[in-house]
Amino acid sequence: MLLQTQSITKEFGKLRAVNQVSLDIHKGDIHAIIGPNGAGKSTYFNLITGYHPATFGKVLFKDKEITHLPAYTRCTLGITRSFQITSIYPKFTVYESVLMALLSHRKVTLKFFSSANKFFKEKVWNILEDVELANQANTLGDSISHGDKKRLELAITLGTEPELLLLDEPTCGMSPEETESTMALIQKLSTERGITILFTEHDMSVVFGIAKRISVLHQGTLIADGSPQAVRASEEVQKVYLGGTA
Amino acid sequence: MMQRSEVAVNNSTIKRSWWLILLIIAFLIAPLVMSKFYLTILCEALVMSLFALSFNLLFGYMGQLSFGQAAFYGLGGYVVAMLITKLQFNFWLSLAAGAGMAGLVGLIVGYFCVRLRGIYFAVLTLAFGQLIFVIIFKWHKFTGGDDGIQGVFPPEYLRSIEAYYYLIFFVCAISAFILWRIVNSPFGQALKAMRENPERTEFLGIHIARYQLIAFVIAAAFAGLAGAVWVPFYRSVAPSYLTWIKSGEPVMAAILGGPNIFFGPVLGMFIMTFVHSYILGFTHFWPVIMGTIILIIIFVLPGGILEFAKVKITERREKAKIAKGQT
Amino acid sequence: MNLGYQCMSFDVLFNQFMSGIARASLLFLVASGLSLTFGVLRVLNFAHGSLYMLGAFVTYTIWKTLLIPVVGFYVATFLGALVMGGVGIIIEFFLLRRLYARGWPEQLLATYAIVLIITDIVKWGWGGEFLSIPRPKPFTGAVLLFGFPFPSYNFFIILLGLTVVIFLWWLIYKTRFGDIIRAAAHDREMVSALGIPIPWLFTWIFVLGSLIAGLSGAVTAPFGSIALGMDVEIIVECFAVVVIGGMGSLPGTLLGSLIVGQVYAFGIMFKPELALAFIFMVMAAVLIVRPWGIFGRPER
Amino acid sequence: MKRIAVLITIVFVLSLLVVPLVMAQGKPAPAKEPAKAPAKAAAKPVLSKEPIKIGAIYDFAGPCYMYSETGMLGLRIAVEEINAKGGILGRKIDVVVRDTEAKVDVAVREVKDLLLREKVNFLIGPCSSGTGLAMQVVHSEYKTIRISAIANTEGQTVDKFSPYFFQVVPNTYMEATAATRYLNKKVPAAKKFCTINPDYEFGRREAAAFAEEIKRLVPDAEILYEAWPKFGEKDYTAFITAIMAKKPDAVHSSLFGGDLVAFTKQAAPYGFFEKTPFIALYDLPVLIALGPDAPEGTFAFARGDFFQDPNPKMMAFVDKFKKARGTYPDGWAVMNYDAVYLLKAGIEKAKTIETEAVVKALEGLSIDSLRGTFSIRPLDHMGSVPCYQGTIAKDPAYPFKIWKDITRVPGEQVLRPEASVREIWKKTGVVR
Repeated sequence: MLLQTQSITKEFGKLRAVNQVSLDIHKGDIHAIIGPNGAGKSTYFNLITGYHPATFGKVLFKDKEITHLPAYTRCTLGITRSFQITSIYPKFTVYESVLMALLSHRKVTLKFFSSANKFFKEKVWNILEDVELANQANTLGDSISHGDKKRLELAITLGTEPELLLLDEPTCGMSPEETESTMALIQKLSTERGITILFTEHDMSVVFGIAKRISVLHQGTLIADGSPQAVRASEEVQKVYLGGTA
Repeated sequence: MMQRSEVAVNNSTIKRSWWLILLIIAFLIAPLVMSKFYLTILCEALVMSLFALSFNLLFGYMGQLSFGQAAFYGLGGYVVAMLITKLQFNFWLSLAAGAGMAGLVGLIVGYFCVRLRGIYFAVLTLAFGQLIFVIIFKWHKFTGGDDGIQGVFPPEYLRSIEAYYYLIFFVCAISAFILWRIVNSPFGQALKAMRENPERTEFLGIHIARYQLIAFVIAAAFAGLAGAVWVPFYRSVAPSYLTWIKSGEPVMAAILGGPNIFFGPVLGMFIMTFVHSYILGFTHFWPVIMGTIILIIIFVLPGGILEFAKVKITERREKAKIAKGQT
Repeated sequence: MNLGYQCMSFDVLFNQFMSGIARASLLFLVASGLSLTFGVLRVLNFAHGSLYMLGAFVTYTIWKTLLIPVVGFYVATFLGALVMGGVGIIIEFFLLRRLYARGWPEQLLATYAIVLIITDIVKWGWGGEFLSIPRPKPFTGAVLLFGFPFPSYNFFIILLGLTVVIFLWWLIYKTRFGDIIRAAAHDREMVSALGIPIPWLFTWIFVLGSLIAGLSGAVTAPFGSIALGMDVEIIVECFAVVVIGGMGSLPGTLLGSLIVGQVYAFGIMFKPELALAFIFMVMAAVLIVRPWGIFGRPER
Repeated sequence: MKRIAVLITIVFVLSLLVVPLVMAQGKPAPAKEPAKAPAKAAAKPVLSKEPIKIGAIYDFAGPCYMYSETGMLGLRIAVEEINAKGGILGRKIDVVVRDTEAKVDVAVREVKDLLLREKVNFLIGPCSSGTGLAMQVVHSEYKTIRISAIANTEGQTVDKFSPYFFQVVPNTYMEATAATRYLNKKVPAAKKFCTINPDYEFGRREAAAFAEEIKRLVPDAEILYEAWPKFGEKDYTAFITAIMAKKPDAVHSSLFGGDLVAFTKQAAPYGFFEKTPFIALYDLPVLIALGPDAPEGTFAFARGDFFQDPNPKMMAFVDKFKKARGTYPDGWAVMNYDAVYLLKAGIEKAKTIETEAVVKALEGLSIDSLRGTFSIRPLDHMGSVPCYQGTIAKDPAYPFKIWKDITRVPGEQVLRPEASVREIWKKTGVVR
């Protein structure tokens, strides 16, 4: 069991965005969380990554409690995330952005004298080649296409060599071909690098093709959790999600 | 597929350092060529450039504008003045003590300031700067109050302007080199990352407040060193070294010269110091001339002189490449 | 230096309190203009102190040239404030308006340049001398309050402070222009999205701020004396007032000026050398605990 | 990126080599020889026709603005008179004026400017004691004589003594001692005092001298409260109410110039002057500025306004001053006038403008000045100049209030005795 949330809850004033969600994420899985907009998917992510403090409930990572740890400590344990609105370094080049992730992950950022650029050359190039951004290495973050930006953020998360990678709607705003290649890339990461991937999505077809396990959130509560087939079959999901008809 | 080696790595390669050597030679022969008076102005420009560089570590690279930097500059000066006049302390150790004390106070002040961002950071540093100014201004018995401290003499062999110029030059050159290394080190990259996108950086596992505090202490220490090296040259220190007007000078220099380029503030400060001393020659109305120059540069050269030059040069380089591409 | 605590009777404390109020109302006058430009436009406006100083000198000259007997001072104050409103238009229209798109450091630097320019205009126009206007007719003497004389001119300043409070409160909370200002204070883009011409709105806000600065400068002349350098002294205290009270909140500025005025007055009485330090300690404390001030709201 | 670096270098190298040379030519005063060695080694031939350059460095800001302005008037009249009679040693006198803005660091810079760029031979000024002390270190290092006609901190002549400094204005010890004696004579029963002095060198020294002298005159005297407004303060309300709360028997103050004008205007409505005997530096410029608001019956001390010493030489000077400037001369104009003539007497006795010779000539020299004769004490180069005290009163002859029952205390009576000077020198490490 890599990550476990025990009836984790988050309230914004009277609104209960996440309502006692208990979920287990197994090592090596590609686990999708689906649900209509406003189901609490992003908030759930924020609770795991420490972006928001939980109102109550527990988050366990490798059976150690991390509910009250600040975001940067959780990241050093191996949990990294991407954001719904792509969050990258506009004035850094693609190369520098990925290098930055490696520097901070390898605890090198407290070196004051050695030149930053002589570290981890090989690793950065490997990551760039994995996400097919090698030829953009020298362009600034804010002057590459939207799809490339998403892939750059993915590359940055890979830079921290995570065990658990949380992707918040990785294919949002992408063309079908791009969605296709991103999903293939996620598959490759999981098989080749053995990273456990947890991602949110609201497009059904994308999820069923790749996810090993699916959890469905509706108005903050977990209404289904299991293999794709089981989730597709459950009436709960159909009533809420697919509009009642199979 | 691009060759890996073609990546434009922006730190110094051997071929590039000939202009650096030329620059150092120019500074070394300056005392022989310049008149005594302009040598004093050059000393002032060098010390203030170090002060501006220390400020720019926070503004240009960390993205936070500190409006109380002069408090550390003046503090360094006062520590040296008190050690030399009251305890006849060793000159070199008191320079180090000045920088050290400024860094220490920077740690205390920084601890509170780094939790804030943008305008709040600027106004809190302004408040702390004025607080330190008022304490020194009103603590008559210990700091001499409004009159400051006079008779701060360096050792015998440093009494002449030329000798002290070389001391200032080496202290500033070495400090600039250290700051250059810091800015290009992994720590420097982390600072720039925080400026670009604090949220993303925190999620790479960097404790933003701690890194900004370290940067704040470094900036305070180098500002203190600048003050410490300046006071024995003018033989006296006064509370007006700590006012918010003095804190405004590095802000001006950085924005004039171009905060995102390492030498931007240095160029800005050189222009300001020489223009100021030249105008003083024939009129006391230098503020209005300085004010107009600032406004012109803000409107005509957005982002500062060097930034503007950089943009122009990269544009010309692009045109050249496109022209080459078409033929 | 002993402080003779035994004579801290009520009327002495009350009198020190009243001198604190006088200073607070003067501070409020200057700071209310700043709270408009700093609070709403989010411009770290150092030039506000210079507009205050220029207003004082302009009013002095108008008063000296006109020399109307009884009402001379009030006419001069009115005209002085108008002139400063005009200066506000010039500064905002030609300088600040082009900078709203740029970062706030550049705006700060522009206001800093204006401080340098106005300092020299005053130095060239009036020189470094101390000038002062004798106190206007009905407010020359003093009024007995609990057996202690209290200069009636301080009442005039307190009255003026109150009128400005009520005027601004009415303007901001009771008029459409006020609603727009408060909306713009929250979210500039949204307001411009609603089709309200933001540039003109900002010009009016800046002009109002400059007008109040001119008015407060004019009122200072009879209070004590005016001289080159008064802008540098007052502006940091104004920032303290606006920051303590809360940026962009009028009641905050009123509370802030009361706090700073009393802290200074009682500081002078009990620990004279630390009086100024107390103000900045309070400012720093508020910024640390509640950066957006007592009445302010956290920025988005 | 590399090309910008080249651009910067060229700009730097150019600015280092070309700009100063251009500036050197563009300088208003023609550059004489190249950089002169700091110690003016070779004594120039006595009769060379070059003008003698006097650097007048004053503080044209804040409270000192008034005194610097009137001081310059007195100085210029003396220079015009001397140049009309052929100058000193046949050489014309040039005056170069610099403003310290009453800031210590600006003062040091301006003195360096005068010494290195303008290459002046002598200095006169400043007004504020703080800037005076700061520049003393610098001009002593460059071995240039300075005469102080307004700044009078005892730090200049005693604590931080320099052989290149002379003073023709009574120092803080002399002035405060004389003023305290006058206050004690006027209000003998006063036991409980308050003081209000500007928080800088001058104010601190006057307050210390007052405390020392009042304890000698009234053993059980007690100072209830010391107010320390900042130099150039504008709002005294809080200080006034704090002082009145103590209900003192008398109040001593060394507020002067614009500060005193502001204080008086703010204290009047509180009935401060009716309730408490008060002594401060109510000299001619302040009396003119206050006009009808000048508080009658309040005590005053100053350094030689014309009405305080109406001897024939002074009255002749008053007529000349009124004809030339349309106003009456005050103590600051008188002392600057005396300073120029003291310098003339010194140079003529030494027959050269070479610093060491003029220093020797000035020591012990006595001159017949507007304020009677006084001599320069060789011990600490302090002129034995008189101090004046009086009480403010109306006088139909003048459009402003002046003093009545005026006392003139000759310098010799209030000079600090040699023993105590030497004792201070032990502490401050002056070897003489």
